[in-house]
Amino acid sequence: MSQLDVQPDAHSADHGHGHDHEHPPHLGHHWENSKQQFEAGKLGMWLFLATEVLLFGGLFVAYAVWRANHPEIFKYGSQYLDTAMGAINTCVLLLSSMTMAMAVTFAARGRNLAVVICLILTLFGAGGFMVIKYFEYSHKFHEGFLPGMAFYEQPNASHLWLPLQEEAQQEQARLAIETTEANEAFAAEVKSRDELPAAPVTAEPTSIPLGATGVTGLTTNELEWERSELGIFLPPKLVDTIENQGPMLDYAEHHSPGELPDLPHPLQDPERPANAQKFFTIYFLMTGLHGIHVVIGGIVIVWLIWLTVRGRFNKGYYTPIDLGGLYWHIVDVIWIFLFPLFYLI
Amino acid sequence: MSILAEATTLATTVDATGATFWMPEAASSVSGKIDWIFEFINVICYIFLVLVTVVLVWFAVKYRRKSEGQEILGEGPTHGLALELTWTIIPTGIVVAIFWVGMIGYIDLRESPEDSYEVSVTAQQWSWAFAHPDYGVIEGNELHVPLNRPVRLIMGSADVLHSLYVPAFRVKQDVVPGRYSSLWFTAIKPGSYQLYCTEYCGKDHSKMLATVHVLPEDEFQAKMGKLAREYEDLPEADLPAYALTKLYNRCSSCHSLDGEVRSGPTFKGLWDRVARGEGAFTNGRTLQEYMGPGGEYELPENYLRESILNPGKLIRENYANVMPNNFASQLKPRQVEALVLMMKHLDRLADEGWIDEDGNVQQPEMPSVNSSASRDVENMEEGG
Amino acid sequence: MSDHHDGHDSGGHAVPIKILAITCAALLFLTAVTVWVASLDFDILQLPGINIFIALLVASIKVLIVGLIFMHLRWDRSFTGLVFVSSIFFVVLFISIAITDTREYQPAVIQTDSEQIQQKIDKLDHSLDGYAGHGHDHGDGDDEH
Amino acid sequence: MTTLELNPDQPKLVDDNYLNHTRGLWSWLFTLDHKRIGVMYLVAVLSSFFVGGVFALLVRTQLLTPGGAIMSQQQYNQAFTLHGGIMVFLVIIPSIPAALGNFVLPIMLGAKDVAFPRLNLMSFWLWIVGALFFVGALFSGGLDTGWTFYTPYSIDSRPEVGAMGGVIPAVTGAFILGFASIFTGMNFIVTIHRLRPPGMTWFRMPLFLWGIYATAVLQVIATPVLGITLALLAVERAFGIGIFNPELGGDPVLYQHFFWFYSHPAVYIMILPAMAIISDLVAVHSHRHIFGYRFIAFSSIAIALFSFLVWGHHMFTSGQSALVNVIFSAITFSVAIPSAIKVFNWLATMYKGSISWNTPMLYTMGFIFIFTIGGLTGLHLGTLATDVHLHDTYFVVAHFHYVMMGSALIAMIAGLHHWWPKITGRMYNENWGRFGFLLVFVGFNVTFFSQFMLGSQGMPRRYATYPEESGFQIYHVISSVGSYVLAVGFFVTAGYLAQSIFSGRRAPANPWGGRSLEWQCSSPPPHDNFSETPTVGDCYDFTVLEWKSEEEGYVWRSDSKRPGQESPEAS
Ligand code: HEA
Ligand code: HEA
Ligand code: CUA
Ligand SMILES: [Cu+2]
Repeated sequence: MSQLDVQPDAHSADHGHGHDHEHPPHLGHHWENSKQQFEAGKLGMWLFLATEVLLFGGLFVAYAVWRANHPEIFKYGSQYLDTAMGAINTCVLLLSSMTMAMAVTFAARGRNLAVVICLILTLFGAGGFMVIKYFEYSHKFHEGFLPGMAFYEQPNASHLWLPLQEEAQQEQARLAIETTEANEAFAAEVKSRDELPAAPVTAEPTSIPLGATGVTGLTTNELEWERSELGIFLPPKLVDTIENQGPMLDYAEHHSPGELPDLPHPLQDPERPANAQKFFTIYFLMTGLHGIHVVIGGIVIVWLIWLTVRGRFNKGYYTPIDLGGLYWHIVDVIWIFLFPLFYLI
Repeated sequence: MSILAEATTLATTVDATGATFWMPEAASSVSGKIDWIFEFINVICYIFLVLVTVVLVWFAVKYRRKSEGQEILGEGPTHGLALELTWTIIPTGIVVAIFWVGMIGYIDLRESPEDSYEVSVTAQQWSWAFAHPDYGVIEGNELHVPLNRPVRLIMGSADVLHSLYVPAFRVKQDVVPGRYSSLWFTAIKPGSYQLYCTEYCGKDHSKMLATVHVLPEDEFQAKMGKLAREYEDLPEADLPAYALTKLYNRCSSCHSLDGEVRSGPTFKGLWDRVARGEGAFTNGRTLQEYMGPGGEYELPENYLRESILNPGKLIRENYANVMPNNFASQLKPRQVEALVLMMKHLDRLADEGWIDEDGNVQQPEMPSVNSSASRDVENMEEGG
Repeated sequence: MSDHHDGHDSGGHAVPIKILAITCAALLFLTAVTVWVASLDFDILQLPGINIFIALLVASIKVLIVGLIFMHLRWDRSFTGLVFVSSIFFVVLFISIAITDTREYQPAVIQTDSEQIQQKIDKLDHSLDGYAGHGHDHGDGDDEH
Repeated sequence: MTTLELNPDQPKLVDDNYLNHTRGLWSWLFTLDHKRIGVMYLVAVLSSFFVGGVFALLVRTQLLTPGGAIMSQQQYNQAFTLHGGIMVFLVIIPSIPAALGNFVLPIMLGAKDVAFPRLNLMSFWLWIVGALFFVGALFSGGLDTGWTFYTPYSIDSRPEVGAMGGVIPAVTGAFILGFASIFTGMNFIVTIHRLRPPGMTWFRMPLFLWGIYATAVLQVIATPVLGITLALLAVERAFGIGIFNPELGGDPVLYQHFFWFYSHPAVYIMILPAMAIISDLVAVHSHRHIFGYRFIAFSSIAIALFSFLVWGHHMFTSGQSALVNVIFSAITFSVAIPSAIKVFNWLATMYKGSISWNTPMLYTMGFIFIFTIGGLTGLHLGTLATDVHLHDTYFVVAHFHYVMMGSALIAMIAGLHHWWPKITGRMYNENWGRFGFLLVFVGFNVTFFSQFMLGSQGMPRRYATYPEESGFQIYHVISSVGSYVLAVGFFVTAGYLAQSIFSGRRAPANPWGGRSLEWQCSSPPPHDNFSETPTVGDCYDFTVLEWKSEEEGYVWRSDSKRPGQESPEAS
């Protein structure tokens, strides 16, 4: 090496950029050595985990704000979740986390067979979790505990603004539309003015919800548009199926006694708090996003198994296993919070 | 201290309307205070801007590199704690002062006096309705308020976000669907002031304008009395013109007068079509099936009336159910009548010059129709 | 801690299997604890929200354990820990300001049936009294597992 | 030996450089070389800037007359939405970090590449996909929500009164662009932490790296929140989940919290790299050691951290509670202090310097002037009482163009000129450069200073038309004329830069006299960045350099000692 390579702060001179030391196949050309590459990968992974935390963080904020302002919705909704299932799933994830950590340990010791076994066990954990989740979800779907509009009811007073004092206004509105006399009077008035032939007035009194000012709940038309927007993502057949399932109104028929013995179905429950559907919305959003992560985690594990079987790792290099493990643990960490927040209210 | 003095002088150099170099005319009790804060910050900004610019230009010129070959001497310090502290602490002090002044001013803006005169405001795409519960008056896109009396607006939105802004009063507040927001001001100068919607609310956001008329107390009372009886007092013959000039502005963003297709059917020729029972609905039936003796609507008038008050009932083909269905609570029966008559007599109104070729309402000129009442209204506003 | 490496090239840390097993046992135990605590009724203490507080506390402890042992934070550079902690910090910051604000402006929000809400919660609590398995009974929650 | 040995400061004029190391379109599109990725980003960003600029000119032209000169309301709404959206998401956020930063960061650091070259390439391709989605919104129904996507307008899909159909494609695009930005940020943090060669200590890094580092922290922490916000928005629009939609019990103000939690830090994602560029340029072109290195470095970090605490200042009139308003107003001002520190340190750097009046330095001085105005008007907006009057008027428009266009983008252009010789290996024509600067500077100030006056007089923003009697027209006309001057300025700039690629003088390794490591490699740099291992020293000590007219560039001074050497290297 030339004199130029001497760095002012370098404690040893052999840290130059020369290629004069061993360069294993897994090592990128811009790295000094495996350790540097590993540490960089690890830091990168942690930064990625931080972004995952903040991604979920948004949903936690939504949850926290709604719960702080409307505890009743959460109290009500969580009864319909099965704590036992949640608890079992928690245990499944914890155990799989352990097997994952064991895989890393074995990898560090170079025992690849043990690594494969641990990874397969972890994969079972991921699969088990998803199977249980599938049962939970399908049960919810089946009973119509759906996110979004499922239980939405047009609020009677709603947010919609009534400009005058409510009573006076209702009175006025009633006068304006509802009474047959008004209709008759109107016709008479107009007739007298324009000498059109008189005719008996039989117009039916109409009744519209007074609060329903401006934009109302989902009208047929709006559903049409909703549908068209769904169409961007889903094939029309699926959209139709979704739309035609409706809010599972025939719950009563399929209701299987013994599952939730004392609980009436929300749609038939007069005690249901306003906006109860929100609990299920947030539930599905958060556990759904988490579920996606579990699936991705599963795919990563399969990939790791494949690499291990192909003998890509050894004592000195097993970075992907370590990083994949970190990812798997964050999936666990998030579930650790989700479980009490939804099931243990 | 000199900064303060200067700020005060600047803020007080106003023209007759209360406008300064930066600010528009000032017409509310808080305007002066806000302008003062604004100028106070301005003065600080001027000082720092001048400082920075002068130093920048001075150094750039003084230390200009004469030629590339000039030797690099490396003079001047590379750090200096005293300097760093100076330019940390001084700005800190200044921003604390600015924050404080601004916060005090803001608290004044938020806390409305006890005895305010209350007006209910409904914002919807793209018009304003102002209701005076005390007088049973609802105005569209115009707001009359008393002079020198605190006025509190309680606002709600029927659809999306809007924001009520009167520059001359220096007040602004978003109108949020799903909740009430409020705003108060005391107008201190009679006159008419522009009101804007300043939260983007869709296509015609920039047309969602209104005017605030500030009237002395007695005129205000008289005006309210008049508005309350306006429709009742109006001669029958003036009803169509009245509807056209006073009510149609809240329909205009969706219903044209010249045949142009907007969100709703055009009013042009509407009467004839309805009278002939033309037109189909989204439910697959035609108007014909509803009209005539024994039908749901005996007369075209009944159909039109219901279309105003309960627009969601029957939706015309190729149109969507977008019309607000709260007009029942905002229009008096006689106003509905006036609107129906307006649609009926649109051709006559056009002949008389109320509507120009492009379908615009010619409000200022009041041609042949004997509209004493409306003219009074105009006079009143000018007098105000 | 950053220099606590066991020396092989890749630089990871091999945590003994025994420690991992103990950790997992502790986590499972804490899970049981939190399920059990959730089924208790703290009404006598007059502390609203005590259940959720305990549940979150236990969850935080669990996360701490997972982070320190399974995720090797205990043996890592402290900067990695900082990354993790600060991400959580920003979420907490966001939550606290958002809650503060939404609570402050609640009075302006148009409630559909606010007077009835409290009644409903009360009623709900009572109706759940006899129902085991959903975390609101006075029983010992034995049917959880 | 060869002359190279005689003159070790001047690296070999390698004929094999990153531009011609491999050939063919493929070798560019799927390159892992950070320099090529940077160049591709640069091309992409500049093209987007022209598209955004064309929309800006449409906006300005429309406002020449009160009734609107050229467009319908709805077209105007789309024009400003796409203008804002393109400029923010496609141009200014990736401009400095992803384009220039990618190019120079590893070289400045003395590394061969960024930590994760594949991730880097993926970031670029995500950008492309995101951009296609975003602009695709125009063709899938149009986008007219404003760049803020405020609910409930943006989730109202009724054709006549609600937002147009492009919302979902656009938020999908912005979501993807967000991940492009996150990956860039992650990559840079890891690169700076783990790829600093020995000798490159934290406080030896050029200030550019500090600024990029602070930016990267923001990108990693804030951007995921944008992701989830937009995802929620899309789900809300498609399925009606009732989180932001008041009709279903949702809360539109909560949406604004979500949006600004990202988007306020985002404005510092734009300005921090700009300040980073300026910190380096002001020293290099003043040929003078930077003043207050540590203060500038730490103020970047301080800005990054404070910026997470002030998002609510965009919501003073939104219905946010008075208590939270006051808190946010107070914290907002805290960001002004580190900014002030930077401005004063830059000025102090010029003191007793030897200031070249070349194009990069002119842009740098332009930046300091414009940023001072833009930042100071931030004070009017941060003050509660005045923001009530100024919010959502052209005052805000003027403020953010002063800081985004006039500062962030101008800094980017300064950096572009500064590194142009390094990137392309060619010198542009200095006189045209100065002329271009003049047009841009004058045009810019004419365009946007008039908007301050418009705003404080009460002209609301996002208005396709304005009342005739308001008296706003004259200001609008001035502003529009200014924007045409600006356009000519950019046209000129694009012209001489393009010309230089084809017939520009060959650039020396170090045309300006910079000392950070990128000036130690040839222009353009070789594939692996350094044919010789560079030497790390005090990158702001310019006294060791001297002008060499044969090279038309700076070289190591014959009588000065190089770091790491015992005695001056005699040649
Ligand atoms: C690059 C982008 C950028 C930057 C750097 C800034 C910097 C600042 N901004 Fe700006 N801002 C935007 C981009 C930016 N902003 C955008 C895009 C919007 C509108 C978004 C939308 O609604 O569409 C906006 C809107 C906006 C608002 C909301 C206005 C409203 O909608 O009502 C506010 C309010 O507080 C604000 C404040 C500030 C402040 C205090 C700073 C400070 O950081 C400035 C600090 C700098 C200085 C102060 C100057 C230098 C200092 C000196 C010369 C020394 C003297 C200083 C003192 C005495 C203090 N900005
Ligand atoms: C970095 C960000 C950035 C930049 C650089 C700009 C640049 C410009 N902006 Fe932009 N602007 C925003 C970000 C930006 N803007 C944002 C975020 C909004 C808010 C949007 C919203 O409300 O949602 C906004 C809104 C906005 C408005 C307000 C619209 C309204 O509220 O109604 C206006 C009005 O004047 C405007 C004008 C301009 C002009 C004249 C330029 C000029 O500086 C542009 C100059 C550039 C060019 C002129 C390009 C050069 C082009 C040519 C030379 C043509 C040649 C063509 C080819 C060679 C193909 N902008
Ligand atoms: Cu209503 Cu803008
Ligand atoms: Cu901001």
